[in-house]
Amino acid sequence: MPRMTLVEAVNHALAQELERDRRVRVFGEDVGKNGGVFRVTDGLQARFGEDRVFDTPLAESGIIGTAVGMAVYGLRPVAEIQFAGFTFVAFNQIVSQAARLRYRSGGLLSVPLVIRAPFGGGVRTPELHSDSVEALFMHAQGIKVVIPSSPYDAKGLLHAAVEDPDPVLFLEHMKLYRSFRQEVPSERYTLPLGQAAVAREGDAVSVFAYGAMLHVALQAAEQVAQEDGASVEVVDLRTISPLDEECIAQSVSKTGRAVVVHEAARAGGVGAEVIAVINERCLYSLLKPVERVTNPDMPFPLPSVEDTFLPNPARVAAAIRRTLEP
Amino acid sequence: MPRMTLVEAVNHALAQELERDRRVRVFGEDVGKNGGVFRVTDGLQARFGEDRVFDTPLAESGIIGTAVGMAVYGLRPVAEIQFAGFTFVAFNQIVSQAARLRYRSGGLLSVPLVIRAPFGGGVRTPELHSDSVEALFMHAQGIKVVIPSSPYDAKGLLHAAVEDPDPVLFLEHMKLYRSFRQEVPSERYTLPLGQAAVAREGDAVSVFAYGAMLHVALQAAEQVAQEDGASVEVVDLRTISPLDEECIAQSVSKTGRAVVVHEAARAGGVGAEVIAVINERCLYSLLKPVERVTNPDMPFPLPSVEDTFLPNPARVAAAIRRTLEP
Amino acid sequence: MPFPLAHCIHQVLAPDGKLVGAAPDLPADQLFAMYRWMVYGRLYSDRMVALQRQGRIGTFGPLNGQEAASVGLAWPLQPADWLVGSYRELLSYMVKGVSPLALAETYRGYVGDGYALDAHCLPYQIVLATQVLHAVGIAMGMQYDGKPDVVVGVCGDGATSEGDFNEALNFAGVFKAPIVFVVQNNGWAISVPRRQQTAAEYIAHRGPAFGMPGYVVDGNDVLAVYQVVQDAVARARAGDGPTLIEALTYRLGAHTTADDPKKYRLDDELGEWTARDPLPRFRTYLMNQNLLDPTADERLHEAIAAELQSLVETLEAQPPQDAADLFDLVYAERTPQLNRQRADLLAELGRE
Amino acid sequence: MPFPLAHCIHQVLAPDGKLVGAAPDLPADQLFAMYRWMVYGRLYSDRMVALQRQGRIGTFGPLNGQEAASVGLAWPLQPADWLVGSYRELLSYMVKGVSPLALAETYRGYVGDGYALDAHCLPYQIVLATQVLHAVGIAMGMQYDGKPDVVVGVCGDGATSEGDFNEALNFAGVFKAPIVFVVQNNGWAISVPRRQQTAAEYIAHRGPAFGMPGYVVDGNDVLAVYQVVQDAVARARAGDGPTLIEALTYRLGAHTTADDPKKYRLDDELGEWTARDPLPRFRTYLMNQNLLDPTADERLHEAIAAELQSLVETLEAQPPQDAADLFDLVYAERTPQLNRQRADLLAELGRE
Ligand SMILES: Cc1ncc(C[n+]2csc(CCOP(=O)(O)OP(=O)(O)O)c2C)c(N)n1
Ligand SMILES: Cc1ncc(C[n+]2csc(CCOP(=O)(O)OP(=O)(O)O)c2C)c(N)n1
Ligand SMILES: [Mg+2]
Ligand SMILES: [Mg+2]
Repeated sequence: MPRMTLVEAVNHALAQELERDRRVRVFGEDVGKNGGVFRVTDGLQARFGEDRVFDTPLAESGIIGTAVGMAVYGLRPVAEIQFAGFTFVAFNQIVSQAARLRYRSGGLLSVPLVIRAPFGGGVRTPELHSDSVEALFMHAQGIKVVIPSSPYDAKGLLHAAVEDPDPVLFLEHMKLYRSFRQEVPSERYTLPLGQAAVAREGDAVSVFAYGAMLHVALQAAEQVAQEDGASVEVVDLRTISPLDEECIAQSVSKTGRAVVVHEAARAGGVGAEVIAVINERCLYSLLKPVERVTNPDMPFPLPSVEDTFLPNPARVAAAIRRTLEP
Repeated sequence: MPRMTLVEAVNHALAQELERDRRVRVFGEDVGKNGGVFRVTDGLQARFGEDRVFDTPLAESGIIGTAVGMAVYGLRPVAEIQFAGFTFVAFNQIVSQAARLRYRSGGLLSVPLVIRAPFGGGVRTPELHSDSVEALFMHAQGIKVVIPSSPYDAKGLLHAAVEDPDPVLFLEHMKLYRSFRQEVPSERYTLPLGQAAVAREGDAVSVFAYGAMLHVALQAAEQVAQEDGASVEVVDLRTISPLDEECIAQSVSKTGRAVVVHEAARAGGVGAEVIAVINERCLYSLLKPVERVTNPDMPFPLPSVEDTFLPNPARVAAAIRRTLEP
Repeated sequence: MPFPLAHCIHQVLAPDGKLVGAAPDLPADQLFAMYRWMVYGRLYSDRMVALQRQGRIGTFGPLNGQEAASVGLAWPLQPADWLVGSYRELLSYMVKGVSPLALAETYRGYVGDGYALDAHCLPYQIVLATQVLHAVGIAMGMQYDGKPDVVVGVCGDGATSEGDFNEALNFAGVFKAPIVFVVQNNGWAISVPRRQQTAAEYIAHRGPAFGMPGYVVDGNDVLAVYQVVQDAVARARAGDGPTLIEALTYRLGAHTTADDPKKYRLDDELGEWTARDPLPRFRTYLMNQNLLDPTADERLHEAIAAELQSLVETLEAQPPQDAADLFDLVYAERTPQLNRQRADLLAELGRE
Repeated sequence: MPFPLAHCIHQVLAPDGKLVGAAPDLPADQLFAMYRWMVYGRLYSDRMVALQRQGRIGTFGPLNGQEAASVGLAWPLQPADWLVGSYRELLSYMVKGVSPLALAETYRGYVGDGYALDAHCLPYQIVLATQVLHAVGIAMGMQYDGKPDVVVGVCGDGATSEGDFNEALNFAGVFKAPIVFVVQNNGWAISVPRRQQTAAEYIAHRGPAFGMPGYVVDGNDVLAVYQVVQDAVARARAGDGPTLIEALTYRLGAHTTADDPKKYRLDDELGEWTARDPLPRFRTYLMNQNLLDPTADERLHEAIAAELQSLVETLEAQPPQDAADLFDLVYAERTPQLNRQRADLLAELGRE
């Protein structure tokens, strides 16, 4: 099996979708000849032509608005927004238009659109490039939000996203683009949207994370396991909307303790919803307050102090230990 | 003391601000001669002139973007977005620009901007007019979110919002615009942003609500009090961001039971954050899962079935009773 | 500029119905059908306003005064073509094939049961100007499929101030998409007059600025609108790219049933435009051409009134919208969350 | 159209430095100061790129090739005027009075400690085109205060495709705001060439379409840019409203240090534009006018290099950004949440 980075896995999946289905078109700013500012779409235009893979004018609302039209018409657009923070320029087109057209048309129209966008900290981008936006789109209804934490998941989830009849926001963590390789099948396979995955089994405490934070959580889990002998479960949420409530509830019912990790600000973040799910589904199993390890309630930190603010293994380990206190 | 509707209270507050401070300018779509589609700005242009109160071209990003410029320049813009759902067209200007300029400028610039927008269900508007958007702006950082539930609060909070050095999203519930009158002092007074208010004292269960839902919660509380003899506390959150965590924690520490009511969809809503606050601050006092009474995870309901979906006193009462079960 | 703006305002019929340009080559039955739709639009709108007054439907935006523009812009379209507009385009939607009953249902607050799909329209848009981008996307889809089909994308004068309108023009220009943009410039965006909407003399100037021709047409002249849109549609079909057309018209009624134009509009202006009402203008023309006489006109009005009466009866005889259905409109498949929330609601309604 | 587009591309100096138009009436010391800033911009940019290569600062977008446009557009501005632009306007910002050190600090990832305020600039913008609306708002503020001040709002050719750019033009036109829009058309938006950005021949055509004059100027000719901006500034100051100016220039370097233009750009084009480099052009002119000689030029380069050396030393001698400070930048007063979160962080860092 080939070993791929996340960039390669996404590139590979896009190529397979373009090959498999004439209706698939990949477009956005700089995705053509340049192959994307992270090279995610490298080589695709040369291989599939300018009709299938093309650059648009520099206008995010225009990208999503025309993509909605193409999707309604019967195509399977895969649009790139160059950085997730720029989805805000297209917020109305995503939240009120793409996500709602099924509802607005009484169920007859659908918008099978995938919006890909890089996000995430740890790579010292200029301001506004690293922001986590997933919680905003979790609160919007009619769109799914997917965040892979590995090349293998990225490929399987992206294939599923393209196949999905509803709009999917597919967020790719920049830190993970090239940080490691993994065996990824060349064949097309799908991983179901809406399902979390237990990344590490344990029975003393559940840690919920996604994207690059999954790896931070795993490191913290390993550390606590080694140093304290505690058995830590780590759950990769993978799909942020709709959340896999069943998996969350099962894990916490077993462990009775939980930590949620994300890079986004705390107030109104995904962590809050995970806590609400725990509250609703297994409060009586909960032995200690759920810990949130997140950015403070402020914009994404400036590059020079990113490392101080981003959740790191030590901070997550400390939170795990707090939940383990008697 | 004059008795005012919420519309009159807001109109009165705007007039006083215009009178008091030359830097205040009121603008938006149809706020001039027409006096706003809800007559909130009625008479202000005639009284203060077209320089102070004026119509803009039909472009929400333009309204907020130019307002940011005016605020930086030293004015105190009060911009109206005709319906809160249309803030999405200006999402980038609100969330990445207005809310962040203090941060981006190292604290030297500020954006004393008030964005007023009507929202809320129960008045059978066309689609996309009634949506609750507060949770999205709660997750954004650097902007405050205020929702008054009464004419008295509306005036005091609006004066405070105009005075505030940071951007404030001031959401006015359409159902409350003319639903009741209240004695409102003619003099200018401010109510502090960031503080919730106990609207009804009780010690058996805490109900958290805001806007029109405050009144639904109060009715439900009365009903449960009368029928079950339970002492229900109702808290008006008033400011959604930053939440008054202290007040939430105090109330639940006392009652041990809680219900949150809002019109917005459940996933990632304000209810989730309230639950997270309870989890963090007083989990050990909590005797039963916090109940969320909200819209299902779908767009705001069509007018013909609004009544079926909007939280009503019976539904809130049922939730209160579930928390009171032993 | 490569595309000069046609400086004159294209006109075929003077306000008094006299021919002042070359009439399009349309057979009598089509001319009559055009007229029938214009009358239908007027009576439909009046009926809806009356229903709203009685609390039988929700807020409604009258169409009166814009019938010529709406009928003229929809007329050149074939079934496979698409038409995308706002709440003010109900009449052009009907001409394109959308059921008047289905449109009325949306004003009763029902799910708009796919009303627009067969006719190749999108649900009429509420968030101004956003639909014009969807229209461009559809046109890009047709182009990709190598189809000779076209899209007409419509919005109001106010909507042209939105970023999306301009992004749409720009995308269409860059991709040479087979689309015709029609701006229904009815002089007002609620209470804001056209001159406060933009400092340009004509909105059509935006065409050349984005690399496409721009035309101004008398929007109360159904034949003129038909001609200029028909030409633009032909160009788009031939692969010659997009066109922007500004139709000068007037909203004779209120913005919506919730609006009171007396707050902002002078009677003079209304009087002026009433004199340019598209209906009498076209009626006089048809009568001058012996294609219509007062008796036939009366019969037409009666027939439409009867049609509308039965439409309203059907509308009101319908069972109420089932709230449970809404849970199936969020995603293709209900999420576990929606399943649970649906079950809760049904239980509460005693319908488990 | 009321405002015809100036069809010719305004030019004062030919690429070889020969005078082909009427030179502006600027004293020798000002001409020399312009040249000094152009050299400063080039050397500053080169130094920053070098620092980035060594990992000493973050991603940087070189300014090379656009020095004439940047200096020319900033030159007409008075201290009370505002200048608002993107990451590509560092040089015009410096001309306007922003400290080169403060700008460099932002590339080290520090809080941009109010660098822009004294000079009346906004923090350089990252979200393309959004700043142009802020610029219009500032101009509307000046107008409201009855001040004779003006704003110059700058963005790139790519940014003109954003809705915000068009909304900004439209607002400025409607309110007759005292603003001059300058589009630095450097031919590319990262890898997307100008012709794929819009189908219009010139972006300046957008001016008349929004009710203001539009001009095209040779952006590598500092005197021509100065003149056309100066004229527009004078009009704005006099209350005659906004102007759109398109400066034709070229980005000689990569989009940023993270970009490789070889992926998308032909060497030919780069060669052509290198021949039009604004620096030698102006240098030749000054030498022809006996305002500069090779020795003075060499001394100038050395002086600037020394200045930059000490700037870098100061930059790197600074204490690291204190994370705790960031908590005070969200609101005027820390919220209780931020207080708690700050205390937690300090405790964790052992700094209680
Ligand atoms: C994005 C957005 N902003 C504001 C509104 C509220 N609104 C509804 S209609 C209208 C005026 C529209 O004017 P115009 O585009 O000229 O269309 P007309 O109603 O005249 O046909 C406004 C401001 C809206 N629906 N969408
Ligand atoms: C809204 C937005 N979309 C995308 C980007 C990413 N991006 C940064 S620079 C750039 C190209 C800008 O081109 P142009 O406006 O011509 O300016 P130039 O860099 O050539 O000076 C892009 C796409 C961004 N910063 N903001
Ligand atoms: Mg209009
Ligand atoms: Mg450029």
